[in-house]
Amino acid sequence: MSSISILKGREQQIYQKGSQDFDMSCEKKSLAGSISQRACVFCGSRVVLYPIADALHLIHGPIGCASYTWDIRGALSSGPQLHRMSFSTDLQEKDIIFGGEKKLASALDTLIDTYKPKAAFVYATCIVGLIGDDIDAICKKASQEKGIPVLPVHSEGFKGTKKDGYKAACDAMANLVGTGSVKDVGPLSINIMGEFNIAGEAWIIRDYYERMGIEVVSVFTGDGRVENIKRSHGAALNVVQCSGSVIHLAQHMLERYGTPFIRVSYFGIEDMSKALYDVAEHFKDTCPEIMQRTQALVREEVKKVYPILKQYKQKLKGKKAAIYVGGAFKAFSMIKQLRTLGMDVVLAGSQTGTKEDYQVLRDMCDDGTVIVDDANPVELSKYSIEKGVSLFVGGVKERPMAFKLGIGFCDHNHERKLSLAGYGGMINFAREVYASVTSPVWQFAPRKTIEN
Amino acid sequence: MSSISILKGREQQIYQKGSQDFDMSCEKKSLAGSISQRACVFCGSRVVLYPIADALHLIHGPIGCASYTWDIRGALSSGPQLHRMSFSTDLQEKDIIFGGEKKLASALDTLIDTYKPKAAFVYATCIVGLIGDDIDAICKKASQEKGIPVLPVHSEGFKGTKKDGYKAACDAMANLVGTGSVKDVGPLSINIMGEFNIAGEAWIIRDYYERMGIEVVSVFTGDGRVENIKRSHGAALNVVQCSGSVIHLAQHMLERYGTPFIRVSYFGIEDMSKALYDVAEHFKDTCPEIMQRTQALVREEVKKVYPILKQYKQKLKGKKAAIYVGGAFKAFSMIKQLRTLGMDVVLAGSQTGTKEDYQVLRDMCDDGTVIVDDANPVELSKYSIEKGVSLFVGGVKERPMAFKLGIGFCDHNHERKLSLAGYGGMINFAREVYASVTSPVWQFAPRKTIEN
Amino acid sequence: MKTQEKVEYKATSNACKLCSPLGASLVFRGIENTVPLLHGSQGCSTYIRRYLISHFNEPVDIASSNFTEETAVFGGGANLKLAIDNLIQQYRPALIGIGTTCLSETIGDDVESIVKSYARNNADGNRPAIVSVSTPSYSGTHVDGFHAAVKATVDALAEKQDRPDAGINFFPGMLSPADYRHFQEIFDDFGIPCNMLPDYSQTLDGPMWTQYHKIPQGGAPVKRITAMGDALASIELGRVLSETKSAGKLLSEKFGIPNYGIGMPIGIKETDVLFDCLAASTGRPIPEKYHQERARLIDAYADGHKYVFEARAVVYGEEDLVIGITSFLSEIGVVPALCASGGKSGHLEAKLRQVVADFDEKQIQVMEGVDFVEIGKAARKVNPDFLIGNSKGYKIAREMQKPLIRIGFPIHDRMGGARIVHVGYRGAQQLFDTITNTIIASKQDSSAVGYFYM
Amino acid sequence: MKTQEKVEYKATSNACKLCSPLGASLVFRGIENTVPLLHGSQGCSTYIRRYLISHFNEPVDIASSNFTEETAVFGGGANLKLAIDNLIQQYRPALIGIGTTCLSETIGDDVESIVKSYARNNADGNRPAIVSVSTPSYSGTHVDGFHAAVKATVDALAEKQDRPDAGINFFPGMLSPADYRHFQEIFDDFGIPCNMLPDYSQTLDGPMWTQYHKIPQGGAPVKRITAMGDALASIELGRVLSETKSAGKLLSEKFGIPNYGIGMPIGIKETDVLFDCLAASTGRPIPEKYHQERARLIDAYADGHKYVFEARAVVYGEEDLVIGITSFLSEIGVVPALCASGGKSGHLEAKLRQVVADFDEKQIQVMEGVDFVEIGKAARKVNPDFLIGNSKGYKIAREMQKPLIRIGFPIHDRMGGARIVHVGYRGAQQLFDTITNTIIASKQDSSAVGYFYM
Repeated sequence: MSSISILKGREQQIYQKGSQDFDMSCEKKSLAGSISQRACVFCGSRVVLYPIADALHLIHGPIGCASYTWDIRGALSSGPQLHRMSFSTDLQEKDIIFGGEKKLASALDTLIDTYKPKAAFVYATCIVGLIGDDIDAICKKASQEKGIPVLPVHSEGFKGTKKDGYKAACDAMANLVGTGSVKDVGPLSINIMGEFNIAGEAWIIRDYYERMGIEVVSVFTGDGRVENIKRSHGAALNVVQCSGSVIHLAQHMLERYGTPFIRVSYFGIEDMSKALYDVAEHFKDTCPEIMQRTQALVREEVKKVYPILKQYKQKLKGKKAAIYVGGAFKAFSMIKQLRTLGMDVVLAGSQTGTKEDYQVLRDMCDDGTVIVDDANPVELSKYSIEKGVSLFVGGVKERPMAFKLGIGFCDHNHERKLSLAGYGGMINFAREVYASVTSPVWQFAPRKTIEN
Repeated sequence: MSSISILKGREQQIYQKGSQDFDMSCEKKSLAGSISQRACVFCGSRVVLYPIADALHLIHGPIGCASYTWDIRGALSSGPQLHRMSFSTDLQEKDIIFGGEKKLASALDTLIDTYKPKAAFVYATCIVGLIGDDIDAICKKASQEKGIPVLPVHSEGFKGTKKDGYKAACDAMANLVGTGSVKDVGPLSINIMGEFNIAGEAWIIRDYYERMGIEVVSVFTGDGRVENIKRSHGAALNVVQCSGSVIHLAQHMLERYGTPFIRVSYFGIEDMSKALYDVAEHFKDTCPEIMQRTQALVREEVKKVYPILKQYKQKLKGKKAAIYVGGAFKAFSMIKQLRTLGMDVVLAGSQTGTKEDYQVLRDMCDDGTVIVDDANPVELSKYSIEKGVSLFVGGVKERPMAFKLGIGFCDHNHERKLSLAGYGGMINFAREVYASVTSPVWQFAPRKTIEN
Repeated sequence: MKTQEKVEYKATSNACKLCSPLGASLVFRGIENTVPLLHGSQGCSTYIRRYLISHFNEPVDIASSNFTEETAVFGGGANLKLAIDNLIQQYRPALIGIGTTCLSETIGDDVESIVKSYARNNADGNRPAIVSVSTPSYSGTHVDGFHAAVKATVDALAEKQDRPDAGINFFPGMLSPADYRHFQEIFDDFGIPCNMLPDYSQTLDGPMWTQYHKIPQGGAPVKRITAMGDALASIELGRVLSETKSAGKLLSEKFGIPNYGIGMPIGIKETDVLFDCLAASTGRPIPEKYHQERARLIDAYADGHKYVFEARAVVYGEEDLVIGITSFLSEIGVVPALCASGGKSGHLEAKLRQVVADFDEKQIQVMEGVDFVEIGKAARKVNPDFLIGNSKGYKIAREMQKPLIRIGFPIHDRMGGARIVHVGYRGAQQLFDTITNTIIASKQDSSAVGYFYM
Repeated sequence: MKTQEKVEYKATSNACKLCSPLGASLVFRGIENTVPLLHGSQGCSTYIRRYLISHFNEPVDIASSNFTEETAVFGGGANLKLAIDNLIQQYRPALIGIGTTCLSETIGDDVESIVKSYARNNADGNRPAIVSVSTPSYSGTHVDGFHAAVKATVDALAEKQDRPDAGINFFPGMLSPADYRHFQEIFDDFGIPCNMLPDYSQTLDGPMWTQYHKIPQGGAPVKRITAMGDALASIELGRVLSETKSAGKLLSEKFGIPNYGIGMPIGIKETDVLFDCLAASTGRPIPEKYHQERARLIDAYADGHKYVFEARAVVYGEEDLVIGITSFLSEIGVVPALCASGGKSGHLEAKLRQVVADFDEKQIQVMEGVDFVEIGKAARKVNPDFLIGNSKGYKIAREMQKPLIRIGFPIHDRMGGARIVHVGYRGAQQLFDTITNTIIASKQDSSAVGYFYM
């Protein structure tokens, strides 16, 4: 593997536990000319707001940004499907010269009349700022004319990283929060935040909390509805998953409405159970019996899944895995999940981890584990081969790399159609890992042939 | 085409109108070594009895005869689908030596218990006679034990031609006729004979007669039911299509029960209308208003189809056609049908025509038309090319020959899934002819390329 | 007593097999300038013609000696001779391939002597060769008729003539015209002459004509069959076949030609065996093109492996085809839950064990000598995701509302049965894509969500 | 007044097009040892990578110059140069293919001068060639980006060197890797060198690896592109393309090389044009193999013609693909009731008239520059039997409960999009079988009777 060199300027974003001092460089912009697996500001906003199913999502810019994001995510809605449409102002050369404002106003007008959404989000893409379109004014005017919230999302692709896109999305939502009536909201109430209802995961989580006797006011933004977001400030607690994406909104709500928040993860038995217990803990004074209910729930669910997981563990024990995900927080859960299956994580990384995230990661990992920030296919493949992994957990962009090298793969990104959260999701995860790691097709991989 | 010679011994089975004295040689067994399009005695019995949907059809012999006839015909049933199963005693070497009687008895026993048919037909195949199985005795015994008619069909393949198979089927049915109660049968009643309900044709014909106020007691054998056959001797008239196949039964019923019969065809507007008028004529004394009802019906139906046929005629006018069918009687109708579409029949023949049939054919045809009996692909292709036909009407065995030569084709045999009888059937026929004759694919036919 | 009889003599209901004269006719259709002739009643050849036509969509002329009642009483010799005379007059064939039927076998016609006596009385340099094979419908299935005809032809024609460059004898078994073309291409790429028997790649999948051809162009040339006695080696496809007295073994015994009895090359593993065998017997390297096809196929396996993993399949058809398909399914991770055949060699399970890893762990059910009613009952119990086999399984697939992937023979409810490539890396690629996409389509169409992004 | 505005400025809903940098990236991916680099923000390359990966199931590395806010203010020169440096360090490419984006175009970066200045300051024999092309997302579609990149590459690299045997320049347009492989095979069989650009037959449909390849093997060699200035002729596929200032025309103007602008060879008629063109430009006969493929295809057309006759189709996708498919559908008797594209050349209807007999009589509806909401509305009105196009039409097909035959790009809901052969007699054979069998399957499955004998 000597032929693979690490780019100058990226050495500090790669760390092998035990071998070096730990001072991870991260939260940097991707290096020009490296093949980052990251996306852009627009992408960040789009993923957060995407699952709001009764809102219109209009992308103001040339066609690409809309085309590439048309119904590619597994975020389900129990009702309206408007979020699965792809709307674009499809700016042309003359719009770049003369401005796209008229086009945007007219598009909004027609689309709102046609689809009758409960709100509209207008995404600014790269060139919108440059050509000087005043989308705030246009949105305001449309809002007044149509009588629904029309919210600008300042997601010009180049103005930061994906994280800035998260923030822009939170800013837009913050304009909705607090505008609805909270008179029916009880004291044992939460918002589920950072949960996008991929393959119906929010429904599963919501069901757990409801069985504990808790009212879920709003899910941000899985199976999202404008009305629920408007009244979400009535909830007593914000339960935040996917720390990066919605933390701004949670902080905003803490400051503005005094709503406290806790951070959780729903992946794996350990973290899922903790997510329930932490909420129970929060409400145990208001509702003394909640802890018992939670214990009963956890016991019941674990009892169902444990024997099945044991079977998979027998097949997977001792195999090595690599993890590369968007947010680092998810990586923590995944390491535990893979350990539940008897597997060792030998490579872990994220696109957007913070220094603290990487510290936690380091503490969790065994000696020898490689930790990477904002990696590229060359680096990921290099360490996967060196470490001899049988499984790579990542997103669509990592998939072909894994397959090329004869490595099993599990899609843990938002394009997946498989529910991985909650207790049942752990079974799905185990089954998915098992299906890929033990498939007989790998016997034909040239790397295997050479090894044998 | 000089390379194609006519087999010695077949010269008398080919006649070109106008060029020779007419003395068609026919009703001969096929010449050894010629590739006849004919089948065997078993085939004749099988096609006639096949559509009786609530009977068990057990083929006594090696597997082939059953395999090749498994659900290949378009005869529909409105209820039971038992006729679409393929049952065989599947005789093995040891059965040839020791006899197949036990196996037959046992198979009958099990099958009748399993499928609870209203009757069973046991078809003797080639070797059954040779190995000495007494199927009459076995059937009789099974009939007594099971309390349903179990009827032997003496259809040993080599013992004659397909026509002998028709007779064997009629003999078997004759044992059913007369065994049911006729007390509910009225005076304005008919049996439809020689109609196999291909693609639901019997339902269409039955509907016409019923609209005329006539009761249809039984259809032989389309959508056939044992119970209806049993009481069919109660009908006042037998209306016989497909002359060859059921004429023996019609004659038997005339002799035994005094039921008169008339011969009809349901193909094409002319013959279809005649089939209705002839029946009306028969009953006009019993029911004076029937003629008027029939006229109204015919007028209504013709009015519906005429404008559509006119459109097809515009596209097909002047094109030449060849016809080769099983029974000659069908050919008469088809010539008229094709004329309705503006087409000229330049080659006509049948597998089983009689001297009288060919006389009629000769009288119908234009000068120059070639008439053939029991022809083979070599002859059929020779004259198709010489005469420059755009359409060949025949059965599955003729289809590849037509297509190889770039000639359109219409399947008028019993494997078709398209209703061609009655007024609506005439539209289907026109559409089918149009689809094949005018398809743009023929532009690529090498014969076309050479001609151009 | 009675119960026992029932078990012993049950009827065959919706057979998963055809009769042996069909197999023999197919082989003779695959020899150049040859007419198949069935010695029996007219129906046999007409039924078989129609059955073959509906699969191949090509003219299939099969002559009949056209028995009558008198023939059955007095013997078929005269009819058979007349048939041969007429065929020669009308077709001028290089070879007439005669198959018997249950009828001629039962009356005890000695076709071989009849043919000999005919030859004696018609000594003439221009007379065609005549090959006869015993194919009574009551013995075995169409596959047995097929192999018997191959062996009889080789026995009658192959000679040791010390020709150089006689190439390799290749007995592909009953596969599609497209398979045969692919084999020819492989041999061409190896640069080694291939004596393939039969070869109906052109005769049953040919072009349109400007005039009717009494015998279609193409087929294994008689002189290449004659030259088989000089070949480097014989390769014979079919793991069950290799248990029989086959053409390859016959040549081995008669002329000492080494015989490789291998499986049908379906999927990577069994195709590797063929290529290794070709490399070994010719001493030549495997052409680069096939390395590339194989490599792309493996890449495709990786891309699609999760869609098919532990999908459950019902496989049915001729035994050797079932073995080949099962080997392929196992290597891609599909569980061949039920493997069934109307054939009854007694070797099916043992041979399946050779090609399936963890045979017992997978709880594979194997059924020999069964019909479609029995297959249907068993299929329901194994809860398959799809069925794979010929068109005749459509009824059970439809009842179970499971997709049927059509392969083999006959394909009577789709176009292009003759164009299916089952063998080689190319065939595996097509099968893999078809299976994967069938599973994806089922999932997509039955999903309430309806993604276009799987 | 307001109504008029609505008509003028409508939103695009579910676009039937992609942006031009995607097309350029695809072209650069089809040049040997080349890295595509998009000059813009990170999202462009990441979105495009993911979109391409989901179709090809192959790694698709596309670099980004990774704009920041400062870049937008001060210009992208420094970033671009840094990106080039980094790419050279990590990839050691023979060529870097730069495409612009809406961002870099809007701020007015002059990529050509930046590249020139970079080259001046980094004069070194081992430096890669750099080609840049203007591909703002707001101008045209992915097809325009594709053709622009081909032309820019040829413009930058092709030279007149008086090489003998320089072969034929071949610009296939946007087709599948399998199509490209088939073209290569045709040229090989003609025995004439083929300078195909792009050629992602291996780079986007390759084997598995023993270690990660930063740049996949394969692609059009740079020296073959350089040699284009000496070729016998250029052949350029696409009837709409032939209306533009294309690479073929450029070579004709620069070096006097005759250019054949023909249609995409889909179906017999358009494939015949390609073969005639190859025969004419090389002076060599059409290889026998293709005569045979063509003949078997015609035979198949005959066998299946009635199933497809006057079936009604909705065709959508890139304009030149739509024209090719429509030509094919017309020659088999299918009525292309609606032909739609997100592209907007202004030539679609005129070009369709060239390939469809009885265009007016068939009442064909042609739509340019439309999105899937508009296509869906129009499709319902023409009452089609099937749709044919990329995966993105699945939603409307599903709503209409009509089968979708997947071709072109992207195929995101089936495996093997890269393996579809659209072109040549072989491609037509596969399309014909697929269409015929789709129609038969619909009929069979919706029938109450359920025959297995169609």
